Amino acid sequence: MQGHPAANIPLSEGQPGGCSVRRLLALFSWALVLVLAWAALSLPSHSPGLVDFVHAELEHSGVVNPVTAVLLNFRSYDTLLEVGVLLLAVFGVWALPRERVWGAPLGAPVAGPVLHTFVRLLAPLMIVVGGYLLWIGAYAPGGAFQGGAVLAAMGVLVWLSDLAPLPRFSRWDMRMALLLGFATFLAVAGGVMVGGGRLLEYPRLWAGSVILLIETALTVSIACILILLFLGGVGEKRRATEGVREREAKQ
Amino acid sequence: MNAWIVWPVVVPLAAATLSVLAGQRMARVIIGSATVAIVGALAGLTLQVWQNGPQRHVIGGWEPPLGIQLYADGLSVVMLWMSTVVGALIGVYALGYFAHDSGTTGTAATGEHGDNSELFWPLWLFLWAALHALFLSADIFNLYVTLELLGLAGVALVNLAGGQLALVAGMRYLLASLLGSLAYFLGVAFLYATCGVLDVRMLSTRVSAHPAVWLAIAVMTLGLLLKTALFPLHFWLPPAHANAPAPVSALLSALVVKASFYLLLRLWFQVFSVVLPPVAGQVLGILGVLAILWGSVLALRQQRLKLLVAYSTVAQIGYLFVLFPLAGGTAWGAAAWSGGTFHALAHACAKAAMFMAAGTMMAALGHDHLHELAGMGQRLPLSMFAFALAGVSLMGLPPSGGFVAKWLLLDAALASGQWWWGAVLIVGGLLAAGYVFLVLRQAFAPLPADVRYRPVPRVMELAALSLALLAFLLGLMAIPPLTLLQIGAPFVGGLGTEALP
Amino acid sequence: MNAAVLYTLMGVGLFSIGLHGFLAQPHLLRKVLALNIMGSGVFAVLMATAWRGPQLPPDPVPHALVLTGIVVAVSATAFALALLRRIHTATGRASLPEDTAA
Amino acid sequence: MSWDTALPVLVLLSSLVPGLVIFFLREEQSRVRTALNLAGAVVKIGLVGIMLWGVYHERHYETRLPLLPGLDLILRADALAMLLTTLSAGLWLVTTIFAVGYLEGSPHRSRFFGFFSLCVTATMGIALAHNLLTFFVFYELLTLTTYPLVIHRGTPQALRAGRTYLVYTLAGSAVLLLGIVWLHRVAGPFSFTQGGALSHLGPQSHGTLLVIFALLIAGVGVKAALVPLHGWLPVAMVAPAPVSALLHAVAVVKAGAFGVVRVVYEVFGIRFAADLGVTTPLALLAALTIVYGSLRAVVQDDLKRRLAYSTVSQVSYIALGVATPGSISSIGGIVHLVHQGIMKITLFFCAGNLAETLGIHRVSEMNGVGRRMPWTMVAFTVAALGMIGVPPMAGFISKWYLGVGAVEAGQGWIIAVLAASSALNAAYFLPILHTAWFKHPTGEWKEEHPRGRFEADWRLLLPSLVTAALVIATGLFASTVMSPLTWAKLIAAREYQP
Repeated sequence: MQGHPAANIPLSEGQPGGCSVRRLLALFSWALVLVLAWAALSLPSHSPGLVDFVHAELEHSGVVNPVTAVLLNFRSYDTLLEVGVLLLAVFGVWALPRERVWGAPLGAPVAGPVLHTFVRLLAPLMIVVGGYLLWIGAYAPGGAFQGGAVLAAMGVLVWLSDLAPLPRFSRWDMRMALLLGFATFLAVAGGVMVGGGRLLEYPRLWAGSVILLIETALTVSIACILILLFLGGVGEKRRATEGVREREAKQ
Repeated sequence: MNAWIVWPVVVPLAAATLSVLAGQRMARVIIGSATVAIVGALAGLTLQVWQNGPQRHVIGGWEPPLGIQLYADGLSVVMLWMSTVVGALIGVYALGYFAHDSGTTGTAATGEHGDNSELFWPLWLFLWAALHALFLSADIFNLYVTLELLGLAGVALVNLAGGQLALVAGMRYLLASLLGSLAYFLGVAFLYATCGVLDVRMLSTRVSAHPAVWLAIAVMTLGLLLKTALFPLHFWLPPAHANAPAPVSALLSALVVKASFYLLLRLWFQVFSVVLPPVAGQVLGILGVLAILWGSVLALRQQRLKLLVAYSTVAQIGYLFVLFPLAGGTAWGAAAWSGGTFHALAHACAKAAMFMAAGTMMAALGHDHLHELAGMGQRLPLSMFAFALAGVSLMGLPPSGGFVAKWLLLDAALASGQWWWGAVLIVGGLLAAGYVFLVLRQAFAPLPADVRYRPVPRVMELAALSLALLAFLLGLMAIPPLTLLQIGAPFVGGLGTEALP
Repeated sequence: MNAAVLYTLMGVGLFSIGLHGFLAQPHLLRKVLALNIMGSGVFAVLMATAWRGPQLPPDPVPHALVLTGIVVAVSATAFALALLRRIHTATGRASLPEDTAA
Repeated sequence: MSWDTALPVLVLLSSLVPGLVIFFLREEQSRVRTALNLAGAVVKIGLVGIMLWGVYHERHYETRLPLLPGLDLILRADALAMLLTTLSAGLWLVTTIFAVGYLEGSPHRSRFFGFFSLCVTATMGIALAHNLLTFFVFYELLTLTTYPLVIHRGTPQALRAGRTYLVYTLAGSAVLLLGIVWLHRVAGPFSFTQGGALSHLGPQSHGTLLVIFALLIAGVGVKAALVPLHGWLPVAMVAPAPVSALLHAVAVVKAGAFGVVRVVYEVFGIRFAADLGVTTPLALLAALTIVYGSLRAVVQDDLKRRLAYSTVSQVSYIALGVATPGSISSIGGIVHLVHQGIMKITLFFCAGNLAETLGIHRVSEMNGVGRRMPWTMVAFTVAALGMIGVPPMAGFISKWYLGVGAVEAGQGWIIAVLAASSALNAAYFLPILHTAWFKHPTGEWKEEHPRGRFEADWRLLLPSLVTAALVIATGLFASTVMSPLTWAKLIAAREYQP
């Protein structure tokens, strides 16, 4: 990788504390294990749980998969905020000082005809798999995050094998894609209140469709977010003034 | 429309999303209207709580334990007002701060500011939403998500400063924050395993003296103490708060540390109160005392203004924890409860004003070395005045909000017969006077002739002054918030100074 | 001793190992990894609570909580790694000053 | 809000509003500043006059504002309050005139006059406070507003003095706060009551009350400069002369002494305090302060330091009178509140006058100054003789009542203290008078200002002459209806009502 200093961070850096400190720490950790294990063993053998509540309401949730029902209906507020956390991570990465060196042709040295052909074959398949995962979420394990992750992996793969340039998220349409999931989710959450409903209270009959809509939007956004997180803020958001400042820095 | 309770969370989230999409000018309009909307919603919610008692909102129509509900009592409403008013004025300040900053980046004097200052706005809105979500949530797992939201937003904001110090401080803050959240999360897992519910109200009826519950209490408390930066877990706070951009320092010191404190209050007094032995409160109180002393002494020894203010935060957090040993009794519990929470409120206003004033001076001078601030009273009289007024509240002198808090806590300490807590409050006030006047005396020193000085936007000075005035005069309008705090409080009645039998 | 207890014990073990690593290792990357191990420990404890015996269906709520937790952990880890790279670029080190001095 | 409830607030606002406006004036707007100051002072005198008339005719002026649950901020014009408000309002006007002349052409005048007005506002609040909470609020505001005045010059010496001032006053107020909160815990909320508010408490709480009394007196004793809490007062002399005048005569020291009066008479009540056995220790402490302050004053060469130690001594006459049981002593103590103020402010005006006109700061530099500045020295002489207790000056009245009171109470040792103190007063004032009037000038004075029409700037001279005239008038006309003595008798009579 390009010989950039940040590309290889040696793992041996820093000296672990002195011998006595280490011993103390080890002692502490063992004590912690024992205390935690004691508490763990004291747990009731059958935790009461909420399974009965979930199954009692599952038919009204709009989906069959109970996990999806919890994630996108019963506890959809958690998921809404969780998407917020994802977005926040992206903003946080953007807010870091920009790194200049990790340039676009990162994938070039490893790219070759075998890889290219393989990725060309794989990419459409991954799109199908991602879509499938999104759809199956209503019935079986799967959903927006899983689908989005596969799509993001495809994006990274395509970029690493130098088949296509990175999308530029300073563009308005790419930002839309990035924010689409959260915006849709939020719009639904508040929109259902217009008729006097409560936050995130989907209309019972439409629950399935609403969930699918949200999940579709989320899949797109999560794919974008994961790609951006993979990049760690490289190659993004150049401002007009920046080139000037880089020249100044070089002088 | 009577569901005012959801908008303090939804509006800033929506505004954050829109502001990323919109251009710079449009973003200002969006943020301004969002602020107005939040204030309006909060006013509606306050009225509801005032008239009808605590408010609930069952999200999605799924009653707990299956679903999540929002819950607002007097404490939540007071905290919401705190974060809304302080947050909004910090926003006003930031307008001037970043305008001033971007006009002058590249000069060596300002230090290496990041070039991403427009990201302040969505991050600030996310932080706001996270605070509001935390103050309103009644579900321990949902609270975990809000904690993470808050922590990430806080760290991202610190990094906006961009320099080497800020990056390292941000990393330390991030690690501490994540460790705290994970400890809390482990507690959530244990509680779910024992009680089978996540709703705060239901939990309070199901917790029992069980090893797993004790462990959950221990790890959750430790995690939250780390996030609140109570001595000796405060190590991450001073560098993070001192090296962040001034509006961010204000946000973190004034509001973010209060969030985990609030959560601790909720858990201790509304969930775990039945199983907690009194000695536990004493332990927290002792840590609070140590924080007051340690933070104040270190504040006295600082050479940099912002570090001084940051160590003052470490000390002031200590006051909050004096509440715990005092809130045990019925006769004085209400005074301790009100005093502690009112202190959070007063400190939020005062500390934000202080960091803003310090930031203004730093922006004007290009540094914040304490011994080179001479004559700032003539250059930036409004900022110095704001600093002084905020300082009065930190010292706990009348008629400031800090005074009311100190009075109530002192009252509770004497009523409970534990006068030593009161003695600490008094000593802490004197130490605070020590470090505040360390700065203020510079205002009267003669102005050196050769100091480079850059004019700063007036709006920065005015925003700081408004908050400082609020902190100073909070004591004169203490009755409404104190009355609000009684709504849904674990201690009913008994507030006041009626004689002992 | 059933499967759930085993999972719980594994979870608390992972949590402790992670915490030990977090405290003992000065390298920031190791610290971030240690936090992830701790997180996995919590996930394991939570997953174990879903177990309701060999015949009954598992409790879906902990599954959902863990999924949410994973997403949060992913976000935090990605952010921490990006920050770590900037620190390494800016300071030439990948540890906090106080650990390097020790 | 009716006129009767608004009046106490208006009295405060008449100095608060000009003060706040003055902060925003530019340095060179001295005419506007002076006009605002004088207008405020005149309005205040008018309002206080109305209030005085009303209180004399048994009207009640009271304002309340809820501050804490169950505790209000109460401002109320009672007889004792009127004594201090009238004194402060009157002396504020003359001090303002003096300060305008004294500070002409010096920097930071807007800041100075801003805090100056706030300081008077705080003093008014202390005077009108009708419970301990209100008293404490304004007591602290006074600390905060006088600090900038003490360090006004910004020199390292001034900053050091400011630090000493803060250490003493803030520590004192911390102790005071503890006492107040504790007392509220023991006794519940109460207002100042003539004859005391605590006599209903049973003997089981007497031990606690003793401690609380000590805390309260220690708290107000710092500002009243009771030995050993007086250390800040001589150091604070670095402040400009008008500030010293204010500190010693109107505001800080007076606030402390006033606090002693309130605590002994209207919180504990003199009878209850005597039953508790706290009056004798207080009287002893006051006597010690009187003698110690005088002894220290004798050896000072710096004129303002000598006056400062004189203040330490003289203010404790008030505490002494208050702590001696018997209505006659009370009259002496209370009336000295006013008399000491008038006399001491005259002395400080004269000292400032000498410093500003001729650059004289030490007694040893005063040889023959009476010829160069006869009017100033006449005023100084009148006040000094008053301090010694020569009839018919104001000081004589105070000492007379204190002495007769001591006889009435059967406390012969107080007579001895008074005699010793008067001798010491003479020992440190008469040499000054001798030096000024009878010695020959040693050389040319360095004229700080060109000689005006009078011996000094009229704005410096007029205030000292006015207050000197008051020193004589309060003594000569002590038995007339509106004299301080009559008010003191009224207050004492109510305190000792059966």
